[in-house]
Amino acid sequence: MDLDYGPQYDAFRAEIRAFINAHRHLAPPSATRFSRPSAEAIRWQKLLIEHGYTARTIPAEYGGYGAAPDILKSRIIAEEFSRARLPSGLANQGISMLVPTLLELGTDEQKRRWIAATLTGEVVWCQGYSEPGAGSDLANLKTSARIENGEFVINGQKIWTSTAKQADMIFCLVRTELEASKHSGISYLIFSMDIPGIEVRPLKTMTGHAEFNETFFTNVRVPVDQIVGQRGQGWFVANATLGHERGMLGDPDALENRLQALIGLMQQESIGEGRAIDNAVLRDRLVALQAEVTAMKCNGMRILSNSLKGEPGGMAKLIVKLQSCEVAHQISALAIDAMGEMGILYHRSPRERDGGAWQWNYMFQLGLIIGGGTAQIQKNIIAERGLEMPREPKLARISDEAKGAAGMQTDRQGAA
Amino acid sequence: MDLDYGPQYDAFRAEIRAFINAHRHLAPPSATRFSRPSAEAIRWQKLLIEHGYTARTIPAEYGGYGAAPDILKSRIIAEEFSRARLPSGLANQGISMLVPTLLELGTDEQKRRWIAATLTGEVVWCQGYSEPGAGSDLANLKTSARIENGEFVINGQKIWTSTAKQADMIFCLVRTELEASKHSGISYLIFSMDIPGIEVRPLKTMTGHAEFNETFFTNVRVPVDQIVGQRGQGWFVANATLGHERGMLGDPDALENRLQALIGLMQQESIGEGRAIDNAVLRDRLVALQAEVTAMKCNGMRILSNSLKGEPGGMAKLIVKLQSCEVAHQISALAIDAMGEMGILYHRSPRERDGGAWQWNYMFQLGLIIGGGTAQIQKNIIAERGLEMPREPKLARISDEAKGAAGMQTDRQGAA
Amino acid sequence: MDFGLSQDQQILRDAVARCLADTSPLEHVRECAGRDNPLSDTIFGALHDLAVPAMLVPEEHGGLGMTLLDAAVVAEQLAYAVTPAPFLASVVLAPIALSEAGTNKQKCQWLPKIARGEARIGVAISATVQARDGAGVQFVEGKLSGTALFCLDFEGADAYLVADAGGRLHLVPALASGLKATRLTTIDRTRSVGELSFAAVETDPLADDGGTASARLRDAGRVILAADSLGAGQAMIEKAVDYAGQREQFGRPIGSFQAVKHMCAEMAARHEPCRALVWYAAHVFDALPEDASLAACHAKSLTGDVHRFVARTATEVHGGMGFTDLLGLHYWFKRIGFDRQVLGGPEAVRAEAAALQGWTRAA
Amino acid sequence: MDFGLSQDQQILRDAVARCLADTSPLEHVRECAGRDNPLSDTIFGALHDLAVPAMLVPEEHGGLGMTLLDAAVVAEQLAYAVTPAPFLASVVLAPIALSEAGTNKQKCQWLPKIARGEARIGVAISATVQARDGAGVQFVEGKLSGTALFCLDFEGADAYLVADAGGRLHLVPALASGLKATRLTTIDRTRSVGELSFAAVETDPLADDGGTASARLRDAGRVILAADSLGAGQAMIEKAVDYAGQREQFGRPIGSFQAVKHMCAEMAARHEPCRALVWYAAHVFDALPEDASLAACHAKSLTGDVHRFVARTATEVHGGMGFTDLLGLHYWFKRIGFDRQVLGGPEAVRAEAAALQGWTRAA
Repeated sequence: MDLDYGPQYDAFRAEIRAFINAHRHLAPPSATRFSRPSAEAIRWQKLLIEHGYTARTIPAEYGGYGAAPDILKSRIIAEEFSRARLPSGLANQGISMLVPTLLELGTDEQKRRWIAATLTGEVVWCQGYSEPGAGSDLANLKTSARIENGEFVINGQKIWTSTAKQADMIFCLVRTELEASKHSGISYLIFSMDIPGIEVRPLKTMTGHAEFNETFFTNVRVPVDQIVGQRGQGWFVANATLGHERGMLGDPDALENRLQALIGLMQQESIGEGRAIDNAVLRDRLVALQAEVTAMKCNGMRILSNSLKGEPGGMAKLIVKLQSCEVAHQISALAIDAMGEMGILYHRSPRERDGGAWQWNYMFQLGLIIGGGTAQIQKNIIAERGLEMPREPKLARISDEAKGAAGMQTDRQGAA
Repeated sequence: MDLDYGPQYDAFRAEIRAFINAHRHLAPPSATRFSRPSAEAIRWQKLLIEHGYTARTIPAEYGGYGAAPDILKSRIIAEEFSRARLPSGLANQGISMLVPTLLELGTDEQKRRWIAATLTGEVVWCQGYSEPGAGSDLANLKTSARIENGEFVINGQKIWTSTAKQADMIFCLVRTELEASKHSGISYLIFSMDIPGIEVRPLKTMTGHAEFNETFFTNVRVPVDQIVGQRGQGWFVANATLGHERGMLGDPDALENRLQALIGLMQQESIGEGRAIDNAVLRDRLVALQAEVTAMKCNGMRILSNSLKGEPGGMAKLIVKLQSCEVAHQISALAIDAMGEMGILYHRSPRERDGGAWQWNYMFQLGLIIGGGTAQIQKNIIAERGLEMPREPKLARISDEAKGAAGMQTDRQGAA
Repeated sequence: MDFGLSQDQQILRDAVARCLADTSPLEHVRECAGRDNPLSDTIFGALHDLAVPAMLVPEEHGGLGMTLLDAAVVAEQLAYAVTPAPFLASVVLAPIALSEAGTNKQKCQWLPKIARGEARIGVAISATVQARDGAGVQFVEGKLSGTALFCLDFEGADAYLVADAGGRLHLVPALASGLKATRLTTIDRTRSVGELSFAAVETDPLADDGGTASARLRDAGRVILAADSLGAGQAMIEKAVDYAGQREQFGRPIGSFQAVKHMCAEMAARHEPCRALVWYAAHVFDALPEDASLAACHAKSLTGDVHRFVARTATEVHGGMGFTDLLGLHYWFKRIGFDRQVLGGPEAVRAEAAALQGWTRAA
Repeated sequence: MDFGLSQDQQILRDAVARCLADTSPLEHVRECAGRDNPLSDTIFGALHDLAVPAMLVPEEHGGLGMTLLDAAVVAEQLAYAVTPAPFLASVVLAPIALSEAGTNKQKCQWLPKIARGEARIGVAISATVQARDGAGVQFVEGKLSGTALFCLDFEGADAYLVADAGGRLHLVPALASGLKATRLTTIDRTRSVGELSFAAVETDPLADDGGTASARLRDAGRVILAADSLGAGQAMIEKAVDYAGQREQFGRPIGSFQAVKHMCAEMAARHEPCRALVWYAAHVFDALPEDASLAACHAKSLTGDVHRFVARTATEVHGGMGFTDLLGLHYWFKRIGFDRQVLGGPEAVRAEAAALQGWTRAA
């Protein structure tokens, strides 16, 4: 056990701190969650790439910094920008999911054409994976692409396409081999959101905002070479990408920031003569959450160490998403309780605290827990992969007629 | 809404109080849970029957008091004896389950022979329903009775036979029609525990006590007329009895008594200069449990009123068992926490509180929650009967070979 | 002895339920929730046809002289239909306050109008529970100064009932000079709240009863909020069960999966006893006033916790669909959120319950 | 940077695990648990062969000079096998106390013997956490009077370390005149505790350090109890998963039912982060002493709550079989119950954590 990063890394950390002190005036204000990057944000992004604080390990020929992978340095960068409350570069699905996929499975031309432009924020992507009837099982997806005159002709519907309104491009899973078995009939296409036949409808959620969209495709024509990986291999291409998803690692810094904000809130919020933190019952819940957050931070360090050693993350990694979401939700719940009646103010009300962030978080985190059955899926993964428990009995016994009918039923429900 | 019982019932209540004042010196000390009734307890039981405070509605010809059913009077009796902390007569499975069954489905000879003797505590019964492999599904039971020379010859094993060591007699479900479908091959037999071939082995639980037994039958010979109801109808006979089970109604008085004991404990238990109840966090949990208990008491009154009007208990009734067990368990958990380190004393340790009752309850109530999958079954009942949710798909699809193999596997596990 | 609703109460419940099924469908709720003033005149009109505004007004003042249990029965239905209509303050609390502590003149002036649906009074007593942001109203030399937060049934009120720092209630016309009224918006767009700030405002005080009346209002308010939570929870459980019965996955309704079934059963098991407790708390408010405060605390805090669990779990059963706006499930979710916090969250209310029983040592 | 066990620690862990698999099978645990003195000489002998008693004794006194993290690694394995052996007080706390606050004479007298497994010291510091039943020991005119509850590793101790009311530690031989030692029995029959009553007993005090050493012992004790809880929880989860994979109902293993699977997943999700937290708390005890108390509080309170949940849920997965004595599952259940309460339950420990951070206002 050694919590020190060593002198080389301490120097690296000092260097980042110096950079932050010198440049923090250039940092863009925190962006609305799903907007296009501002000119300021793009300048900041380019500055960070230049110094190797983002896109660090992406080869220079594709617009990255070109450093050798160093998990600790990446970790230090994340820690320092989080501590300084500055954006550590753009974080969008194009960067977190498409770029790693192209690096791994794209053609050289695809890499050259898209990676640099994506990294700098000039091209914005959205993700087209989920469908109303295939929330918990991507293999179930129905959006189809038939070939006609050297083009894919796409019809169908995607949901939870978060940045579809702002995006220039989409990376999208479609079914190209209708007769193939579930997982092998899927292809991974990339195409412009400007093609005729694409309609984006905002999807309002319980938070009152439209953080997501539904995206409809009617005879959308895409050249056959706009495919990543082989035809029918899209499921595996996407899975390679899912592995890159940052969320899988959880973000202990984010959890720590929420906790610190909660502590601050409870020290400020007054109840009669006292403060919220002076209430023993609320304080007990606060300390309990602090222990949970500390545990998740330690768990994160453990995963990091395993990665450094090239060891698998194991159970420590499998539980991160489920547990982080739950702890984050509980932090918001306590904040609301600590505010008393003020806890329900929202929609830019007078006296609202922190711009309504606590209620927004409370609801959005619940969305993350349940979205597409996430908590249920996470529990299945933990049980089956982590604990090696038996899978649900195969459904092969259900007749194919029943399956067909069920599928339609599902569709109708999903679109309701 | 009317919480008053009315003058007639107030008078009845006054009469009971007078009786209690006059006779409380005759009441037996609270018995160990599973012992044979003492001579004192039998005298007390007879006194109560004579006054109509127990066996109240059982016809006088069978040894009861012979009053017309009056739910309110029964309720008042229960309330008053509970308040006075006196036993309101014998409570055993013979009285609560066998007697109602005989009254409904027994032959006249069976009624005359067994009811009075059971009521007075002269004959003690045990129940032979559960089996190791048939915990959550009585229809699965395997103890068999073949007919040979005008006798049933019984082989098999029962579990959770609580009073088997003390019992004179057993009422027992056995499979008499091996080839019949699951529910219709069962018969309800009553026989002496002195018959050769019966072996009772104490079943120790996590509490450290043997509150239950396992009972083994090896060629136990029982005359064919010792059957209640028709051959092959035992499943329905037993189900009629299960409806009589007191537990289904829950016992809000018991919950209230546990809560009062907890309040007393928390007022006595010192932590440094203060008392446990002065700790805001523990007190918050106490008040939360008080609200739960109050709700269960109100729910009990609601069920009572429904019965008075001849209306079904509905959801209010279906949830009682699950919810009462859980609240009782939580009461014990808080008591243990309030005692701090003293909370784990047990086995007649010096400084142990209340004879270790809190820990015993904590564990025993967990046993009630899980025993034979009770919580799971209760949840299924609430979902399927109360909320009319769809049942698990029928298992008819599983081949009979698979079923056979599974059954054996189950058995081996059960006996492990 | 009869622990349950009378036949009249059942008729009332069914009539209100039918009325709201007609007048408060989800589309109308959506429309109202999008407005600055969500309170629906159509619905209030229909409730008026059922004489709801007259419920708690004494008969001698043109009302029906009904009980808090009757009001709780109505509240449950209002929440079941996430009704954007004035009720808690204007139909329940104001008539109780005026009847119990109003001067004769106040009674004659206001109660008949309330009964006829012609006057609505907002109520601001939250400072008697917990003073936040330094809120509080001082009554000095016959005038009110300070701030009262969380005035209930705020929009369209003709007057406000406000508790001062001593707990005494005051009636202030909406147009009084020196009074500034500011809308507050909460997660729950089916209710209307606001804050009132007073700069030496003339007042018409109710009886100087040492806070008795405002304490009664707090009890009544908590019971009605608990009843509201009950109705919203009932709706959410039913919706979850319905959805689980229709939505299919892997070729069968998700409601046949054990995990989903058990989620629904756990909701029902925790929710159902709340119903009897709310009835009890409402009943003793009139029938056994000495038990009213404790019972109100129990009802408020238990429903607060149980229905937070129900709101989350029912949403989870709906999966992603529950998170979107499409089914409108969030209206009930937020109504429950509102009920939990207003007039004291569970922890605050339990602390009061402990104090009522002498369990809290003087510090 | 390496957050995890070193290779040496992994070797130690595996060696102890193997040793206990051989020497502490369930039959032996049952046998010991049935005795008045449950502590097993066989097991202690085997642990001694692995030099466990010498772990925390400094090298200059014949020990191995290992860290609390090493001890936590061993504690986890001891709990995994519900081992009835002395450890917390005699192997961990006593050497720490003597090293950090003992006189030179005390060190020379006791530490080598402890390292060789020839002396065992019980430790009674529970009054520094919460004084129950008026317990407490006064140090007046060079003599000890009063009562110390919950002396750990009680049976067979050659001497006891006791904290007085000022937090100063005292070494008292088991046979000291005026000392009365009484066995206490708990739900957990694999540990040994007792109470000590002193009637003007001669004492050999450790440094008068204002309670520093006893506070260190409290921290160390909490970390080791947390590690114990972790090991017991790990065993219970594994047992539940195994049982669910073997036990069949309706023709398939119950572990394939979603409801059972999710119960197991929830246990794992809450249990796994505890491991990293316990490692951290153990590590900082030696490496970052200023963070040690808070980390110990977090580890103790989080494992207390998480493993109460695990103990119950794992028992539920076993159904009726988990409630019986047949599989012995309750030994782990009770071990977790013991770990939760001793040296402060979760609420008490969290209150300390709040105070450490200045979150508690002087009353």
